[in-house]
Amino acid sequence: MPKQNKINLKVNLGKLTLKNPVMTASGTFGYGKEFSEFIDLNKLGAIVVKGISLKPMMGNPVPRICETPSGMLNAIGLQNPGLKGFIRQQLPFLKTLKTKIIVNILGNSVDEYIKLAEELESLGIDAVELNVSCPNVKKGGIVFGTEPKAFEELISAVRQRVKLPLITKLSPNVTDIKLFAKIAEDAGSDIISLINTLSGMSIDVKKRRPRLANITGGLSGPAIKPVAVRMVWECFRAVKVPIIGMGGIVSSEDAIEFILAGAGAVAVGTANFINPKSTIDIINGIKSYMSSNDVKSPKDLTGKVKC
Amino acid sequence: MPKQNKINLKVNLGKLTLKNPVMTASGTFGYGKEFSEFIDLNKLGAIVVKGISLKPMMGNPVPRICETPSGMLNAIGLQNPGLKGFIRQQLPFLKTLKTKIIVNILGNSVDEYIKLAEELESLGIDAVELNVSCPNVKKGGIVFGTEPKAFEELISAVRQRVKLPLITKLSPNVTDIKLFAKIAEDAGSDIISLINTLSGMSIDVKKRRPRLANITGGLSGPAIKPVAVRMVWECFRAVKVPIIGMGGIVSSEDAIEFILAGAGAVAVGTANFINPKSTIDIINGIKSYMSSNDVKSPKDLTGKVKC
Amino acid sequence: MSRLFKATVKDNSPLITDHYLLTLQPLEKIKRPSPGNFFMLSVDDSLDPLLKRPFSIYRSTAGEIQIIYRVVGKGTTILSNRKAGDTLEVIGPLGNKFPLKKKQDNIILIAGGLGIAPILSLAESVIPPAPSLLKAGIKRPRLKDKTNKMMPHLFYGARTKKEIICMDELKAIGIDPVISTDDGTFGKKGNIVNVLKKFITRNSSNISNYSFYACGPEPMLKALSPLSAKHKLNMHVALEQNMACGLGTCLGCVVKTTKGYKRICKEGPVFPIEEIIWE
Amino acid sequence: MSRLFKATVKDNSPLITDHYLLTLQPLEKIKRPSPGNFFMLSVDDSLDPLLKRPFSIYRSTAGEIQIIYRVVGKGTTILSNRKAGDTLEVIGPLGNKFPLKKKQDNIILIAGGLGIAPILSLAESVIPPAPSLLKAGIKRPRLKDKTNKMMPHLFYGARTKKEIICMDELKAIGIDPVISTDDGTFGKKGNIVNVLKKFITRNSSNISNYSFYACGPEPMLKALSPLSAKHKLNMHVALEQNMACGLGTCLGCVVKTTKGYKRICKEGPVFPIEEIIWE
Ligand SMILES: Cc1cc2nc3c(=O)[nH]c(=O)nc-3n(C[C@H](O)[C@H](O)[C@H](O)COP(=O)(O)OP(=O)(O)OC[C@H]3O[C@@H](n4cnc5c(N)ncnc54)[C@H](O)[C@@H]3O)c2cc1C
Ligand SMILES: Cc1cc2nc3c(=O)[nH]c(=O)nc-3n(C[C@H](O)[C@H](O)[C@H](O)COP(=O)(O)OP(=O)(O)OC[C@H]3O[C@@H](n4cnc5c(N)ncnc54)[C@H](O)[C@@H]3O)c2cc1C
Ligand SMILES: Cc1cc2nc3c(=O)[nH]c(=O)nc-3n(C[C@H](O)[C@H](O)[C@H](O)COP(=O)(O)O)c2cc1C
Ligand SMILES: Cc1cc2nc3c(=O)[nH]c(=O)nc-3n(C[C@H](O)[C@H](O)[C@H](O)COP(=O)(O)O)c2cc1C
Ligand code: FES
Ligand code: FES
Repeated sequence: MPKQNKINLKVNLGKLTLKNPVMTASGTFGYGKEFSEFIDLNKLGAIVVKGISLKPMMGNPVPRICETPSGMLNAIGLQNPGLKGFIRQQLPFLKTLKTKIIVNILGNSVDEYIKLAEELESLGIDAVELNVSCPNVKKGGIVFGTEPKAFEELISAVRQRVKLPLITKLSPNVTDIKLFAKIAEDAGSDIISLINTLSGMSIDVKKRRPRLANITGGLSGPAIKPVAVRMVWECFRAVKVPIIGMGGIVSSEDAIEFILAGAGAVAVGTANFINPKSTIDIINGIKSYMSSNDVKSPKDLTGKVKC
Repeated sequence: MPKQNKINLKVNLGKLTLKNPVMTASGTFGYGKEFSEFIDLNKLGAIVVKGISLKPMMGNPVPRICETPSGMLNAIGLQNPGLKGFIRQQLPFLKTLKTKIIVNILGNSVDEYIKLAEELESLGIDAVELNVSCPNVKKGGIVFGTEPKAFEELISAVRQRVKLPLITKLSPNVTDIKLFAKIAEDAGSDIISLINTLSGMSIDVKKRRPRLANITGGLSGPAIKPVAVRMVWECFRAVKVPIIGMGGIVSSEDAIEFILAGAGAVAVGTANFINPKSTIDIINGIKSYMSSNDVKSPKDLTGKVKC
Repeated sequence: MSRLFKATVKDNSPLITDHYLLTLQPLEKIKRPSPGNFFMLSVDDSLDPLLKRPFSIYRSTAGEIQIIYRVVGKGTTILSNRKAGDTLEVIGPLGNKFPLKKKQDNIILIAGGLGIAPILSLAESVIPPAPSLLKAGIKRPRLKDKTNKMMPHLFYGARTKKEIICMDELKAIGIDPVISTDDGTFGKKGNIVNVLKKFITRNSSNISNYSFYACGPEPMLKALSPLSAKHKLNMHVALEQNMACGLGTCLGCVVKTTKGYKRICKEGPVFPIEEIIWE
Repeated sequence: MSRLFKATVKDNSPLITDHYLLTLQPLEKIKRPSPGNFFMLSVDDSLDPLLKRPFSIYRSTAGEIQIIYRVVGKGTTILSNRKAGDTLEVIGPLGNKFPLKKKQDNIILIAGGLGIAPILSLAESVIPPAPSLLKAGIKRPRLKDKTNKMMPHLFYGARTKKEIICMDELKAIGIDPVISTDDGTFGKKGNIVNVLKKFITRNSSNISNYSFYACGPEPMLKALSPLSAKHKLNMHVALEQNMACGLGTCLGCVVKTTKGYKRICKEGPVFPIEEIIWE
């Protein structure tokens, strides 16, 4: 019988230490509060909150979401209360938690990202995640995430101004994800996270209209998992910075798949909508996988797929 | 009551006229024969056969396929009997059919593509489809499909040597599919078809091995439909050449979704594996949709999504 | 009393074409739902369909919850094939409820199509069902306001006679609805909003004593909007929108209001009609 | 007699832990399956799981087909929840069959785990089941070779006693198998190939009169390969591989042979063992 008590779920993502490798994916967990009735938030590796911009953003008209085979499209349009609103409405609650708080940030210019990162650092946030890859908003992140030069400049600029762990979230809508991973690493990103949503579209054939008011949206959920795992695996072999893997994780097996492909930690997104206890179920599942396979630390699994 | 008999399913894809807009996707219908016990092959808009290279190809070791949520990964490795084998073993049967025969071709060099296209033209094949986007084989198509310059040279070179309708099949594993659509159009491709499979990977967490011997494979099936529809819609607004849409079509609603997004015709792939009668069911479904919506020709639906 | 629970299908029977009454027995004690609340239901364990589906509470007693649903797509088709004994995962009760005034004088209910389900639930919460119904084993939901003496008026629109449901249940609480059908096969022909319009015109003098509660397809609610504005009605409407989480986290289900986007699953589904900005 | 048909679940009962016997009644007349053939089954109508799953024919009579399956993943879990009366879509019979010689003298059957299902099907095709079994309503499959007089020998390996199945059926046709279990809980302890090895050594003089048919997990078949080569046995094995189409079109299910890749669903699943190049 393997002994459960030898297992330590702690992971170090460079300077960022998490009590376990399971975090939430930005935009799928609100600011945490709504899930506290279902799970003990302190059991999470980290909470990554919904993307925050300097000024409040209204978001897109409805319909903003629709279901697709084993997936969903969303075009929320980055609705958020802005930095001040976040600090006033959400931060006090988050500050009471005993888990790492990571803020996903987005801006229309390098300056906005810098301001956000600096302010959040001064507030004691544990890490910021640069959302350079959200495919929903025409301005905002999109140019940064798929254009190597703008991408490099953004990360370098933010890096020079803050010390806190900097996570860059990669867009999968590119020809070569390794290229972006390497740029992020070279520009000083401590961690990369991937994947954001794949750009997609769905049409209601009765109405002959797009199912989303925004026409296109971001595809998430189990449907995209094979693409996400492949990208994590490619990036793991291309860079040395730790990787946060995500895209379609609904079970502990899915999470372990990402870890074997090269992820140091994983983020659970769409699954939170299906089962608000997903994150905890996944933590427990990883624990028992490690226990029955005599794995002492998640890092002993990272990138260990035998090819 | 709308009258069924007014409906004409015929579509013109430039010089290529099909009796209806439903064709088969290369690699998912063999060389047609195996399906003749289930459906009347003559009822199809066109048959696109499995990719053919100049010399026979062995293909990859097994496992070559695995299932993923609402999709499947394949790394067949382009196994095929080569041009001569195709001519000897498959062409005689195909020649007896009263539907368009399109041959998907692949090569390691521009010369190979040219030889294949010329020979097939001389054999009276109705069109060739350039497989420049198959993500399975490291040499072969992959460089052409994601590298604009090689892509342009290939299409131009083949175009100069053959008169038959030339279809270029686009890879979805690119940052900007419109760019490739435009290059294909400018280089003389009569038609573009999309999408080929998305590059993906799946890991067996028990064995800690990739589920495919080739490690990565091509993702197909309903899971990829939102990505495919989005790309067809983008290309429709970027180019004038007709578009063959595919990626996850399993029902007539799916087919109509592609047509509304901008496809002049559609190809059914993975669905043939699930239900060998899929193509015919889809043709009948399109017919009744047209009938109950009083649509006279599929072209009246092409690109007609109201955005 | 977690709002995430499993429930056993006790019964899942067709009411009329494409409409089913689903009776669920939660496997644990759940929070008591109020009229206007809804539940998110997993129709099965598969990844397709992926998301839970929202359904209004129709009726609830101690050990059971009932919903009425119409088969419109993939999820509801699968749901209609679930059999007694099957287990489903449920989140709820979710959302706000129809706000009843402390001293409720005159209640006007407006239901379009399946909107009758939550509206009936509201009606039953203000009037006790007749003993005959109680005898049949169906418990009357808790009376919110004991001082209420008035019978609610109900305006009920359906597409056609065959789609009119819940008439026995209405009878049991003594409600005799004004009915209209789009095709005139039952009651008045045409839109229920037009029928209501006449009622309001007739009673315009004391209309401010009335509280209006409406649930139905968006075009109906939209048509109520100018009417309500014109007569300064005290009206609440229950809205629908595609939902992913039902918990207020995905921001998918918003509606534009005079106070910005609000989440239908959280601040709603019931809103004062004058707040809604129809698109 | 299309090879694409719907079938009703007549029965779907657990045999032993995780193993089920599924009895299907095709809704139309189907092609008669032979031992070695398989069917592709849709476990449900959803897009997840997407593909049909291959299962060997275990037994077939006029109006029914039976398969034995083990729950190993998503598809077989869903299949185990299908109830009598449910309808499944099926393609088949598919693939080739075990080739019996015209004048069949000595048949040696080798089954590992669930490989017993097709092997029993083969055994029943060469020997009539005893009257007791016939009385129980189970029809004997057509006798291929009336001249056959010999009783096949069966070597049957299982992981543990509890996983040994079909013993009654074997008895009914008079077969008394040599059994081994990995854990020694029944029969000889260890690998069935080792047991067979001793038998072959003992009978090495006239071994060329025997025909060998094997079905089981790949490691077992692989272990048979050198044995077969050494004694120049006339051996056929039934292989498995992930399948998408079952029709020979996807090229997903190949096996490396001395004549290049062959499709297990089309040229197989039964191959002369000496053709296989194990990887
Ligand atoms: C708060 C709330 C309460 C509801 N109460 C009930 C109820 O009591 N009974 C009932 O039958 N239905 C109710 N609905 C609608 C019900 O949720 C949808 O009909 C159901 O989700 C459709 O699922 P499907 O998979 O069958 O359809 P899909 O295949 O997902 O879609 C089929 C059609 O239904 C529409 N649709 C999908 N989701 C919704 C949605 N959330 N709201 C409205 N339309 C939708 C789609 O746009 C599409 O036209 C309610 C919806 C909400 C938001
Ligand atoms: C010709 C043939 C005949 C078969 N006959 C039987 C039979 O009579 N009874 C029976 O129980 N099983 C049989 N199998 C195996 C059966 O098809 C698989 O167990 C089934 O497809 C697994 O489906 P799943 O969704 O439950 O598992 P998945 O979730 O798809 O996979 C679970 C595990 O099963 C393995 N697996 C998946 N597909 C296959 C496959 N085609 N062959 C072998 N392993 C697979 C996977 O690698 C994985 O380890 C046969 C397979 C073939 C090819
Ligand atoms: C409704 C929704 C909102 C999202 N909002 C954000 C966001 O604000 N910032 C961001 O970086 N990613 C956002 N994402 C992307 C997720 O964080 C995640 O990268 C993606 O959904 C893939 O993971 P999944 O398949 O587990 O959901 C959002 C995803 C969804 C479904
Ligand atoms: C097993 C398999 C083999 C394929 N072989 C080829 C091929 O030889 N040439 C090619 O251009 N595309 C090939 N494809 C891609 C399909 O033609 C199609 O572009 C893709 O599968 C998306 O459509 P679908 O989702 O309907 O399957 C193959 C796909 C599958 C699943
Ligand atoms: S459904 Fe997610 S916020 Fe309302
Ligand atoms: S399963 Fe497709 S070729 Fe065998």
